[in-house]
Amino acid sequence: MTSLSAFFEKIAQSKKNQIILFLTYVIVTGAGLFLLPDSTIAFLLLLFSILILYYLNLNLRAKWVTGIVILAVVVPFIASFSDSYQTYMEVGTLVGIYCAMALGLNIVVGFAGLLDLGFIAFFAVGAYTYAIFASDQASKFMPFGHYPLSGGTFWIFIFIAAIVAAIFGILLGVPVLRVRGDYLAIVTLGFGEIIRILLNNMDHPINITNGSMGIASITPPSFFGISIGSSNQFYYIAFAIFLLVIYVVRKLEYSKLGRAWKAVRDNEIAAQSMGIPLVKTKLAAFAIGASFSGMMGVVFAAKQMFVDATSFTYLESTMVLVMVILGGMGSVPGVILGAAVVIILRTQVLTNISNWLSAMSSNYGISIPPALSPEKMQLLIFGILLIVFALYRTQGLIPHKNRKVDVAKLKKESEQAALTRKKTASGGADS
Amino acid sequence: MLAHIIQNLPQVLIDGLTLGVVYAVVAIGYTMVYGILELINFAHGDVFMTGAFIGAIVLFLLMGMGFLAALPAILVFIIVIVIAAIATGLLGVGIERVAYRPLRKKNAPKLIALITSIGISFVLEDLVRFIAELKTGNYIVTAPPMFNHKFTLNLHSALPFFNNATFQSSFLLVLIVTIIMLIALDLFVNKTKWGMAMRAVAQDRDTASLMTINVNRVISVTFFIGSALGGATGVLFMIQYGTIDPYIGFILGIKAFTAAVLGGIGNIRGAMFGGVMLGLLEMFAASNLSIITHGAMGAEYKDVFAFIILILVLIFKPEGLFGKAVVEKV
Amino acid sequence: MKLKRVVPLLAIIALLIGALAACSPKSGGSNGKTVIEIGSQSPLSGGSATLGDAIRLGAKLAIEDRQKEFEKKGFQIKLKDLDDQGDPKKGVANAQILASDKDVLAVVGHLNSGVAIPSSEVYNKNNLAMVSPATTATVVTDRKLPTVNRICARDDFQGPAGANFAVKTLKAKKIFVIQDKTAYGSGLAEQFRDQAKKLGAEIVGYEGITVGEKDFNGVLSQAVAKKPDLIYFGGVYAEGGLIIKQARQKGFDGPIMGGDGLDSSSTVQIAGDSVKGVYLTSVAGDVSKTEKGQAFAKKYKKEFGKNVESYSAYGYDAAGVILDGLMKAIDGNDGKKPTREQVTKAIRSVQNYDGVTTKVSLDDKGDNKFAKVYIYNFTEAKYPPVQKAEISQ
Amino acid sequence: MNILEVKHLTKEFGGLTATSDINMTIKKNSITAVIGPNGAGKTTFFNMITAVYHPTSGDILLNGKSLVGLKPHQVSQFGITRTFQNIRLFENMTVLENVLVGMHQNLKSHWIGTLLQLPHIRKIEENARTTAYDILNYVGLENYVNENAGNLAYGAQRRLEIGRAIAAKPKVLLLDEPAAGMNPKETERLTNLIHDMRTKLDVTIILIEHDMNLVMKISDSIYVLDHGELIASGKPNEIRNNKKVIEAYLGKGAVSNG
Repeated sequence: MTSLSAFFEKIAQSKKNQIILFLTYVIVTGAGLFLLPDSTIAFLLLLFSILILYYLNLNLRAKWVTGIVILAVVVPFIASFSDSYQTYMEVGTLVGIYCAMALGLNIVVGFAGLLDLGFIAFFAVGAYTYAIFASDQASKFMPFGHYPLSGGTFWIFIFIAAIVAAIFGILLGVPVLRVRGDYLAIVTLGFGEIIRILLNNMDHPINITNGSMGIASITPPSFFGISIGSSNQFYYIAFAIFLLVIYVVRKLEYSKLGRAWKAVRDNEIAAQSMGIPLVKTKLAAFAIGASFSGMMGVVFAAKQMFVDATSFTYLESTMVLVMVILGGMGSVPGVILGAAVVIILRTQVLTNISNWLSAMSSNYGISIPPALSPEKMQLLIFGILLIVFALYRTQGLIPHKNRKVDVAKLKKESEQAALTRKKTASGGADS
Repeated sequence: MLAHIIQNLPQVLIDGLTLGVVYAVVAIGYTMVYGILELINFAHGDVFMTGAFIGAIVLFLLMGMGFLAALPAILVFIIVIVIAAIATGLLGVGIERVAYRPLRKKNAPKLIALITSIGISFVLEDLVRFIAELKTGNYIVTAPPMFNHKFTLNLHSALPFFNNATFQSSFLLVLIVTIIMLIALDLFVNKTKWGMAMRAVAQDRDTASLMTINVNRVISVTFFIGSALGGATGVLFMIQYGTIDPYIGFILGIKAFTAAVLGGIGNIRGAMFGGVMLGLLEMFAASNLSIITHGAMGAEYKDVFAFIILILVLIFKPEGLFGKAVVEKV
Repeated sequence: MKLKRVVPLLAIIALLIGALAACSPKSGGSNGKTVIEIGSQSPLSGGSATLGDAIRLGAKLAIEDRQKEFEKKGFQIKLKDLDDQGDPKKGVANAQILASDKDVLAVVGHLNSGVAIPSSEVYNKNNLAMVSPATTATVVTDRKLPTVNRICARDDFQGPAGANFAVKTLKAKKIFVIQDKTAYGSGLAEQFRDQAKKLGAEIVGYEGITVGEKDFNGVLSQAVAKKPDLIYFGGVYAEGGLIIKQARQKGFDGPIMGGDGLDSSSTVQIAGDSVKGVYLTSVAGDVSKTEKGQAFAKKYKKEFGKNVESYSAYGYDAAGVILDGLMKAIDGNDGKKPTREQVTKAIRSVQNYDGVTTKVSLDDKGDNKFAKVYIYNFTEAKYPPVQKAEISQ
Repeated sequence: MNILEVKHLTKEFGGLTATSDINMTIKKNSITAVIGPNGAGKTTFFNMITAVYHPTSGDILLNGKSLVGLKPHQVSQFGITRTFQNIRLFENMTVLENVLVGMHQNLKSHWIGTLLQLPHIRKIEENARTTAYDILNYVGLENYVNENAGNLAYGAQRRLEIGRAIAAKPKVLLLDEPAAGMNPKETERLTNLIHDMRTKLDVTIILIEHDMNLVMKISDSIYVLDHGELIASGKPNEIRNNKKVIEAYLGKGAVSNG
């Protein structure tokens, strides 16, 4: 085995070999999916190429371009030959939605170190924001305007929902952040439940959310007059927002604000003593994290065409948390991987195994009690994952790595700066 | 409006007390663990649930063997509650060994321990569901009726502004057993060597370990007692309400935690008080909210009020109604 | 960088698996028959699993019963049963799976209206016909989707029918309504309340409870204190059974009434003796009344080792309607495998299907013209309860 | 010219007096030491200046402006930063990032600008990194730029804390036992660094220290606390011979024999 891995190491050493290997992989798995359009395994293997890409020794920009091309062109194109096209795209959409949410929670938990167990509330707020105005629900309490609004407003609502969710994040944050440490977890859990109960009950005295009946017949979005209804179209919307979210997260992570978050996480008192306003910094984490969820809430509502409070339970909040823990707290690629793994496990792998088992029992008369179906054991599986990762791999699948700066370059710049200072030579003492 | 509320008060007090003592004993489990480890043991609500199920299993076994008819009900009850308490106590110790102790050794952040406890709570819920479903095809389990003799408190004839109140003999059982448990625990913590060690560890773990106290042993004992009390309460719950499912632990656990916070976390007497108070408040809200708000808000908002109480207490008096303020050392 | 070393290795392994997967043959129908699949979606886990499983098994039995007819024409019918967990998200994801499987030509489902509504949007996009045995919410068929059908009665039939019975037959003047704040319970309770009001009864209270709780004493103290003639509960057996029990403990001896969510053996199990005097409206008829029904119950028991639930027969009949439609579509397509569009049309045109529990003729919205509401009464702690009345539209 | 004035500063914890009626005037660009036996209230004193604790009574004036009632981050923005007795670094961040956090309040890069990739914001960040590198160079950590702060050796961690504190460009720098746990060589280096900072960075330094050698060598003036009270103040020579001080210390056996 060691010799084998040494062999691969040798192959993998040169950049050219890596590229060739990677392209072969994409082509083979792509062909696999093309020839075997209904095989979930082939689909997953093709997706796996993204992870390989992440570890390749290429420059960053090339990786990004390749990744986007694979996800936006190669995968949908090959999958479109399959009968399961819409299923694949549905999974892709869900992965996109949850990745964005997990990245949002990652800001709160991973960067700022605040455990939020009611995160799904912001998703709910986003979903309801669109649902209310894109169905005739709004006409039940709004004194003016004509509802439902047209599908074209969807695009505006993505941003409105981001803002509304951010406002909710701040509103919840102001009282919540006065609470310390572990209490925060329980208080956010409480807030999550309060929001859910309110959504489920606000049908009287004023009918705002239509209570437990939920809001049905939500107008599908339209894009220059084309009505968007199928999963392959939503896939691109989710993908675009996901890219936006990654961009924001990557930029913020190493910005002044991102450093402030991590400083607060590592040591609140020291962070304050360095001039970091605690409340403002934490609120920013809450608000920005929430806004990602809000945006995806709109996509979710538009995709489902129906929302009710049952989609926003405590369990959903913890699922998002599982994604973050599994992937690696604070690690952006890790969290994305975590979200993808959890969603694919939930919607594809477990379902497939369950179907396979039930097919076995009906085809071959082997009786497998339905209690055994892995689909039902989600809690168990994710519970074990949480425990195992917390105990043995706290840093997650892809641990967070601090970005390293180029010291040689810094040194040169510093010398140059010193030189120019000397030249101007007025003798300002401080650096 | 007020007349309505007063009429109902005796009944509300009885029902609230039943629920309140259940909260109180479960809250003690939270408070003991938090006092010693500063960890919110999310799994505790599910330990309570497991206790209820173990009790049900023992009860069914006894029934299968024909003991239920042969022995007096109170004896059967004692057998069931003792077995369930011991089993859940051991479960609690096991959970601590497997999931929390390794983290303590690694000096992992509290966040991680909290997440582990969420994981354990998931595992317990699903395992119990799985076993129940495999055995009965349905995870909602109904226990054979016990202690269901009905009493009527004839208040109306003596005090005409009250309605009569009714309760079952199981109410008395719940009340008596929980009071016994609470007094026993109070004595244990305040009068015995182990209790003293527990308080010492809660005060300052490092110093306690220097004083030749085996901290790990003390933590195990704490988990055993907290979990055993939780499990025993599960049995009481099963007898009082008759029906249990694997998800009763979650929401009850959160409420019990609220009770613990209300009384000042780490404070055992505070937890008892907080539990009873929360039970009464909740029952009062459920039966009177719609009267008070003229139908704008109904009983469905009672949980919202429980959570709002929790949040308000944590914000304005985080040390609870009976706790002392703590200053972080810098 | 240990991981970096492992990744290429992993990649190769993955490649091999991929290659293997590519070689494995696709499973086809046995003995050369063309496979047609019928999907089924109902909650097999969660609070209403008893009802969901009954639907699944009923459908399964229907397919087994009529397998021979189809085999003669060269087809093999298979059931693809999925668990929607009572969760709309899961329902939609499953619907997508069913829609993408070209062999699936129709779906039996769902139990919950909240799941049926978003899922049926997916079915409709894919021309996949759905026949629901149990979703009673009005909005399900009011959207007039060509693929959406149901064989059971609507809430605006069941709720008012219950109210008529409560006010006219049971002479209830003061009624206390409790509902479980789910789409099903609220919908039904609202319809009941409105009709009862119309008939002149006084609604002395309208309260919600939380699903999953066990202690409803707070709401019930309020209810009992108001001394109603009847308590109505819109919801499912898990809470309904306890409400019945706790109301009786509080000394309420009057009638308690509920909807089809209480129509389950579990109600009796949970409530025990207290169940006496409980009335319920159900969209499902008592199978033990007819010979056909008794035979069905016997067979069901033999096949699955369980007693029939009300929805077992409805699952059976929903699948039966689909199979009728399917047969027509096959005949209309010269004995070849029909398209989904053909099946959808054929199912909608089903008239006078004579099932074990109900006759079915679908109208232009997809509702069953023969849907009936039955009123039952528990006279002793035994399931099934006694049928009191049968109400047609 | 006095930069910092402390007037009648008192702190009680639930009936227990931690410091009582402390008065101090600190000259600009001076080095002041606060000494005293353990539990004398030195760290409490620092905590009040940096607003971690709020004084029960009394006032703290920086250039004549009161700091009482401010939040810790506001005090930092007013120009007072500190190090901690039990090191409080951002352990999961790199050494460079730690210093960048120290520069937080002086960086004018709003996050919206960061997202929009505005060129001047990028310039600010680039300059900040160069400056941070200079600071690391200055405190002798230029070889650990990308290291996680938690992985540094003890002495290096202390120096990083100082580097982080001076990155905020403070007017007053509070050092809480900077030499604790250092070997003589490291202490020597630290002494030079403190001297150098005063002249180069134009900063006023107040330090708590047990190492009397260090204290006597670098302080311009010394304040002695015992049981929360100020028992003596003056030039090193005066303190060395102060009876009260010797009494307070003799109990502990620590003798000052400069």
